[in-house]
Amino acid sequence: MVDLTLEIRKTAKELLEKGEAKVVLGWEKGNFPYSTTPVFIDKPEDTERLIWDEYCINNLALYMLDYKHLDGKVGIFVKGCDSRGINRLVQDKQLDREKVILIGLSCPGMKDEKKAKELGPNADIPMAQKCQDCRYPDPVVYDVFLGEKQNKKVPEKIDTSDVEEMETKSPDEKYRFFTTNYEKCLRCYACRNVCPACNCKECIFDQTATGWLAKANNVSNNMFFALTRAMHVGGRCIECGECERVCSVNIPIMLLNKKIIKDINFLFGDYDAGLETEERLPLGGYDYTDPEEFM
Amino acid sequence: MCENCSCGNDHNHDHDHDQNVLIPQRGKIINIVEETSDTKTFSISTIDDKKPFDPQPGQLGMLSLGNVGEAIFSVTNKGENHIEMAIKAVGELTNALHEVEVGQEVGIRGAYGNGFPLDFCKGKDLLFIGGGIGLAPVRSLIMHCIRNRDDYGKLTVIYGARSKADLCFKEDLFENWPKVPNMDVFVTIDREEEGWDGHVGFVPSYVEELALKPQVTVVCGPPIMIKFTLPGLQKMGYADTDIITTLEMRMKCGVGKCGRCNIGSKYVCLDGPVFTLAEMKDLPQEY
Amino acid sequence: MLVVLKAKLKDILNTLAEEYKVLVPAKIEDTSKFISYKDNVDIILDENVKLSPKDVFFPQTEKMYKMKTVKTSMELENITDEAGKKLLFGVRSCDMKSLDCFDQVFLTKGYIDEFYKNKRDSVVTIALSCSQPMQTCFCSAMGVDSQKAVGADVQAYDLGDKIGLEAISDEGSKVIELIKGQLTEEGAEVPQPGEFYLKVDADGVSEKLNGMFESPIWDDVSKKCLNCGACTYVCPTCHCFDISQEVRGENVTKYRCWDSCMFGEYTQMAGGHNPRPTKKERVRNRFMHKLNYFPDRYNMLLCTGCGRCINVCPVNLDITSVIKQIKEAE
Amino acid sequence: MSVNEVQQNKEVEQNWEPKILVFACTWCTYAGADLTGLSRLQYPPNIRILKVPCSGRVNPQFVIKAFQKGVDGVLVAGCHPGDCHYTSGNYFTRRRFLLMRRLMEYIGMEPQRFQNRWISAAEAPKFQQVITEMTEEIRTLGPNRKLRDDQW
Repeated sequence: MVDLTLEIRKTAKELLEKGEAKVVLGWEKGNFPYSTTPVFIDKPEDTERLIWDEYCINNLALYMLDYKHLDGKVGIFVKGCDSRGINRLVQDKQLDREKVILIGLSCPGMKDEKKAKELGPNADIPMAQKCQDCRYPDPVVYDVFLGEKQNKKVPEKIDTSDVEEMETKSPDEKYRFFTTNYEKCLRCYACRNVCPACNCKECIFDQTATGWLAKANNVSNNMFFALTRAMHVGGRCIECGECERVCSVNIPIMLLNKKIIKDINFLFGDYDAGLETEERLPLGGYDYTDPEEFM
Repeated sequence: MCENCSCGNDHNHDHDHDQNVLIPQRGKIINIVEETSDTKTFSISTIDDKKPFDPQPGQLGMLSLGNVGEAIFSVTNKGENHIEMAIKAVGELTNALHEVEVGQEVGIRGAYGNGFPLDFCKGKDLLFIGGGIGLAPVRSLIMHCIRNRDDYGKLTVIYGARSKADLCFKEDLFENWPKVPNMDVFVTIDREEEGWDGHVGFVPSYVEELALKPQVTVVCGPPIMIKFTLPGLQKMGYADTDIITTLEMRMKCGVGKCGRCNIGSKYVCLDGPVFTLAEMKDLPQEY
Repeated sequence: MLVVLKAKLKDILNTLAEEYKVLVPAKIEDTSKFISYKDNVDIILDENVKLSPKDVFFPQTEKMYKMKTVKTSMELENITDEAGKKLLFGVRSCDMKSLDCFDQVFLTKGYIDEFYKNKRDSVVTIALSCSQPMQTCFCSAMGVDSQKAVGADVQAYDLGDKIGLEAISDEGSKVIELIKGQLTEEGAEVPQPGEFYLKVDADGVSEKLNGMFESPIWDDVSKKCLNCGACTYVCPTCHCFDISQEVRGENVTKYRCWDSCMFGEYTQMAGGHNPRPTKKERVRNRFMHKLNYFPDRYNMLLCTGCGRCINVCPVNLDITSVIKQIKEAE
Repeated sequence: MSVNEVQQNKEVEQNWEPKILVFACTWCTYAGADLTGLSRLQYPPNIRILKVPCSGRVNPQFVIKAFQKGVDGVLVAGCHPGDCHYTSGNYFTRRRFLLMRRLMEYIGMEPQRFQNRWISAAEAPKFQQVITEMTEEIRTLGPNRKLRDDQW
């Protein structure tokens, strides 16, 4: 991996010193060799905290929601997935593109923190699942670019072989699979809160008075949560895999998201969310020629 | 320490240790008084016409409607066989409560919280300042003082609301309390209004206008009223230890377990809701 | 010391299962937690479980009582807990300490939480010492002895290929009595625990926090927080709950369920006011509660150094870093 | 569960009749259902109709909630494409439920339990036919337990 840490610090420092950005979002080293944590730098001297290594896995885009009303610009380091997250927020009119300075970084694929914990410091740590599935390691939008683009050859279409395998099972097998997984769900909402596609001001799952979702944790309520969430991010999911990565009980959440992506591609034409900012979302529009199954 | 049992509580209490504290008693609403357009006073007794519990002035009770929910309210008064709660319709449960009629069965549990410091108040002149529904907790103490009239000095009530129609406990304010010996009642409304010949103005300025001598004062009302009343009182020389108020937080259990009503290390349901200004100054400003 | 080969552990558990409902730490469905012992469960002894045993005493969703509401009437019906003694095998010192915290909350200060008490009284605990801390562990910094748990009925020691057992309470003696025939007496020394990876110095952190409610560190600490509830739900000491009801026509079931101080709705009042409106106030309350408010109220920290929150936090908001930051703050 | 309750549940099972929730757009399908009645066309009494202003009003969570609360099947029905009272509501419906139907099937819900149809105000025989068919399909499948919140 090309060491861009020094360049990152320099760029951030310049942005802050010149007053072009009020704050710069990046990653700093965590307490373990295999951990990093998002960092928010607003003083030039603090830019020394910034790093770039194979564990800078967090998608930073969602933090832009916290800076919606900031008087000034925000500098943010973006990998491929972060940049798609930014596009998504701009597309949803949650973010003014003019107010962010995107510093692009080509992502070699980040390592799996969970595996690193299990295997120990000397092991050969595999790439995180979300990065193995990644099709856009280079940022799709940026203002400044550091390092060199990889222009890595990536699959043209999302790999949905696991979804297809699931589809072949019997209804009861499928139901058993998903319910055993969602029986574990703690409903901590980490998957929702980390998602750059989830940007509702008030989430349906928090409106307890409406009674849509009771706080009681049982498999029926958990499935309500899972399916409703999957539908709500349908067409918005940028496949960054953050939801699955942060799940504290390892639920394969992407199996639901990828199913919807696969069907959108099949039904309404290929669509990768977060590549541009003007087009209508698949579920925010329609076509007279859409498949007709309701006759 | 509690003398009734080995529960380790700081003060005596009358709860029954065989009874699960989180399960309510079966109670019923025996009377409803419409105070204002959005506030009603409910009288509640147990299903066999007993007083659900014997609250000290300022203590709280948890009231529930079976299929809607449960919430905590201050007890505004108690009678031989009932307790009273004045409830403003603001949320799901309170709106539902405003729909019910006399005879409705409810869940009731309590009494929770510390209540007003009666020993401290004994023998002293007392000033009560209330705004809007904020008179509800104060009323429990006023009624206590009236019932035990000889134990307390002069009683003064300063009460205000947005308009005439928003005044709670009108019968007390205009009929009952003025007849109590050695008791003054001052009522004000925010804006001039036809048919009102009383004082017009906000509570904080009325307090300063009246310029009563420093005494033990109980203040309850909307945060904005409290915010502007306190500096006035301090200016007039009222001591922080003499100014008493009640705080409110969201509560679920009422007995210091569920966690959400903490202000610093104090639980409002257990260590409150009554705090003196001196005590509040030691708490984080997070309420 | 009475010892048993780890390879023969299941024999002992089988014996105990005749008397108790035995719960063991096990791998299940790509996570790990305490589950009912059966011959085929995948018991884990080399590390702590990912989900703490708190749900044994304080289930995530717990039915409290039922009501029948017909027109204006409302009848109450109690729900009885399942009968029978439970035995919790292999609880680590950190999780035993968390029960100590729970006891403070649920059993003191004037009110006893009967739901908790019933469960607590029906559980016998066999604590298990740790030979090698996990990377995220820092229990010793929180005053927890990884080799000797507080409040256990039996203390078990990890002796490599064997487990040593020592009765602590009367209940514990009964447990040992049941399995005595399967144990052998051996001279065994309790091994020294391995080094902790995380170096944490929490001395004086509670006192230091007394004047730090308004400190700027809370802005800094909270920025990356997503306000999800992962840390609170895996935490063995977090005990906040909500009370709600499920309505089915006339039948109402009142239940309580875990709640998290990280959620905005947690302190949201009916009138609209929220004393902790943003993540800054919520994060501050969480750490203040753990490190200052709880010690102030119950004279013990509300963190046992189990490291679970460090493990699950999506953004690596690390309590040990927060402690460090507090100590370094002016 | 007490013996009594088990007994009761068995009886419920024996006398079980499919329960189907129909989300009907007020302009077309609801009027169509009305016409079905007026025309004395018989259909099984197993449906409950919930009138919505437009089939586009039906959110995914409406459907899941219905299954949670114990229905055996859900039908979302509205105006034919091109006939929407609000011009385009049903085009959105079509996209949404093309996806959702696949998702429901994917998690193990039998496809017969969640259906979508266009039924106009004039199509009384179609309404009769759709309801009859769907009821029979679900009767064959038996009571639905999937997604049901029955732990209370």
